Amino acid sequence: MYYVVTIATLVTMALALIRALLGPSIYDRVLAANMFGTKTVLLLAVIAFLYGRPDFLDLALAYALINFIGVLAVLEFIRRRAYHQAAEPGAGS
Amino acid sequence: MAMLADIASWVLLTLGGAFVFIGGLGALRMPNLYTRMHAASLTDTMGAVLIIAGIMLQAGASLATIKLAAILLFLLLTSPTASNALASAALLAGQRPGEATASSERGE
Amino acid sequence: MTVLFGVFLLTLLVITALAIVRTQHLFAAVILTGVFSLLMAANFFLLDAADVALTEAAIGAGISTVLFLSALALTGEYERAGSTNRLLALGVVAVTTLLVIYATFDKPRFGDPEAPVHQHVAPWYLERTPELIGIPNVVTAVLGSFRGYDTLGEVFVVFTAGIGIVFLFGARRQRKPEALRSVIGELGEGLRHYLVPRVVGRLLIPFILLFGLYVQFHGEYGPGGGFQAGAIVAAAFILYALLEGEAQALRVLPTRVLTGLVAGGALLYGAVGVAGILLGGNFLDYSVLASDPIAGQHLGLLLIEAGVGITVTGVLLSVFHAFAGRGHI
Amino acid sequence: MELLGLYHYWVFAILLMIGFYAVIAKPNLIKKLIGLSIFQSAVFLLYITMDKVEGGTAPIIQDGVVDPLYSNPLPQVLILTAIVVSISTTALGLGIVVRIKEEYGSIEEHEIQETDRR
Repeated sequence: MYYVVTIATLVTMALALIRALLGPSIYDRVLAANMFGTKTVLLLAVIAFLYGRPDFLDLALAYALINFIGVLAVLEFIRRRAYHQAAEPGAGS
Repeated sequence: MAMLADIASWVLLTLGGAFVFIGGLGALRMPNLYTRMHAASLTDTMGAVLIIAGIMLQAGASLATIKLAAILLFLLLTSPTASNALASAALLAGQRPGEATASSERGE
Repeated sequence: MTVLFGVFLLTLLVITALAIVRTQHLFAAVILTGVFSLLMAANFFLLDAADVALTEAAIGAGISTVLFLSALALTGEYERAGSTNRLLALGVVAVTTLLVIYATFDKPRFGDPEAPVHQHVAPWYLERTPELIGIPNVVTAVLGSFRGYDTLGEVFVVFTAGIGIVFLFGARRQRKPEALRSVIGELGEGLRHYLVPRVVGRLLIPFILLFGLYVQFHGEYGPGGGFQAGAIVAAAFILYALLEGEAQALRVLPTRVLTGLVAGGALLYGAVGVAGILLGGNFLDYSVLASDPIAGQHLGLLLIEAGVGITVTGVLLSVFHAFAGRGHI
Repeated sequence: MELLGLYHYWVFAILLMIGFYAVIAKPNLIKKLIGLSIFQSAVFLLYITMDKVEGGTAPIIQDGVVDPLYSNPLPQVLILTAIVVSISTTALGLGIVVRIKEEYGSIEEHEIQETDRR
């Protein structure tokens, strides 16, 4: 039964990857990467049970806790870039 | 009783898999960034809730169930936050909702 | 069936790597590197390497993206078109790929229990760990005790890299764009005005720290240990710095403390080794640390893992502050 | 299945060379570092592939399992430390690139060489 979920998650990961490759904007890629992260959490949780080693859920927990830091870093990057562009037009890109 | 839990968990897992897949399809096919974000958030919340609830039924009362509950709680906190942060970033950089996403990258 | 999952994930890995190299937008390349790291971790997990997967997760999920983005903020987002001698490079790469693939035909098949790598030392480690070290996680036992010298070396490499960054960025930056002066206050305040990330982030920081400590001290029984815990704790402080601004984070953990952590962890590791000599054993022999050899091993492992965790946290945070402080203050 | 027995090693070879291509052909220094980290990941993959034993499980000893089969812990130890070392050394490389940008005003290989020739 876990196989159905695993396959659905893997296919969704592939779809997210296609979105990450297509873009078109950088935010689509970040969105896809973030979605990919959540799918990885689900995949790791399911596979821990598929392997019969539920004590390995720590891994999924780690991703669930810290995977969003990357997106916050993107927001901070964009925010700082906006200030730079306001301060010195034409620079920064 | 055990069989009932099994059937319930199968239903939850299958439904979760379906939600995840539909969300992924939406994230690929929707016309612009904000609608794609909407589709992706579906997989992050509904899909995750269903799948993890399904596994929890399989795990029964054990440490694993508590860990799964923690994973679910943190996922439900972090992924909408990430979506919010991403939407803020896109808006700040001048992506307007309601129009097809223009490439903000040079040379592609 | 799980082998097929692995094959699928590996194929995605190759596609991602190709896309990373092809794109000229370095920002996009960094985001795709995040996807690459997720795929790597999933593959490691499928290949039974839970500890390695946890390390990749701890490093790849937040820290490496943050570091690359800070570097991009200081250098520029785009690479120039055109490469040097593209055809020659492609030729060299194609020939070498074929050579390496040709060489793989001599390798034992995937998962073959008769492979030479499984015949030497590894069975001994698996067999003797319960009786000599008395902990379930063989990876931690090999890391901390059987191959303690190795790990000491690795800790000093991490330490040296941290010192190197601090020296590189030690020189004060003179040129500061005049126009930026007026907004420096707002620039340095992080995501303070973004309510949702701030509230949720502040809520999660204690849990991330708690999880870090769990990984640190549960490393003898499940996947985890000093390397992973150090990265997770560093991620918590980096999250704080993103939310509240870098200056505020430096008020919580000043540079002096960070330098102390970098040196202190490595020193603690070395000191445990020296203590072994003083108590009449060999360098990094923990059996003599307590009256009972197994209790001694436990104590030694606990201390050296703590040393590793402290150094890794210190180095990663020093590096982050070096980059973040370079651009905007 | 026999055909898939070497797939992991082929992926290793291809990843290795994708990383290598980025290092030798791309003039941008950050791109070179990204290529280098792909190269490193390929090596990690090679080691971890070797540790797998058919039907085995992760080398964390379980109580009450009859005749357990564990994968090889040794490659995992080597790679576990190597991952943390790789992020530290990559950070050092990024630091050097940032300093180059500050001194030369560019991180493109030929522009740096141009500046040096002057």
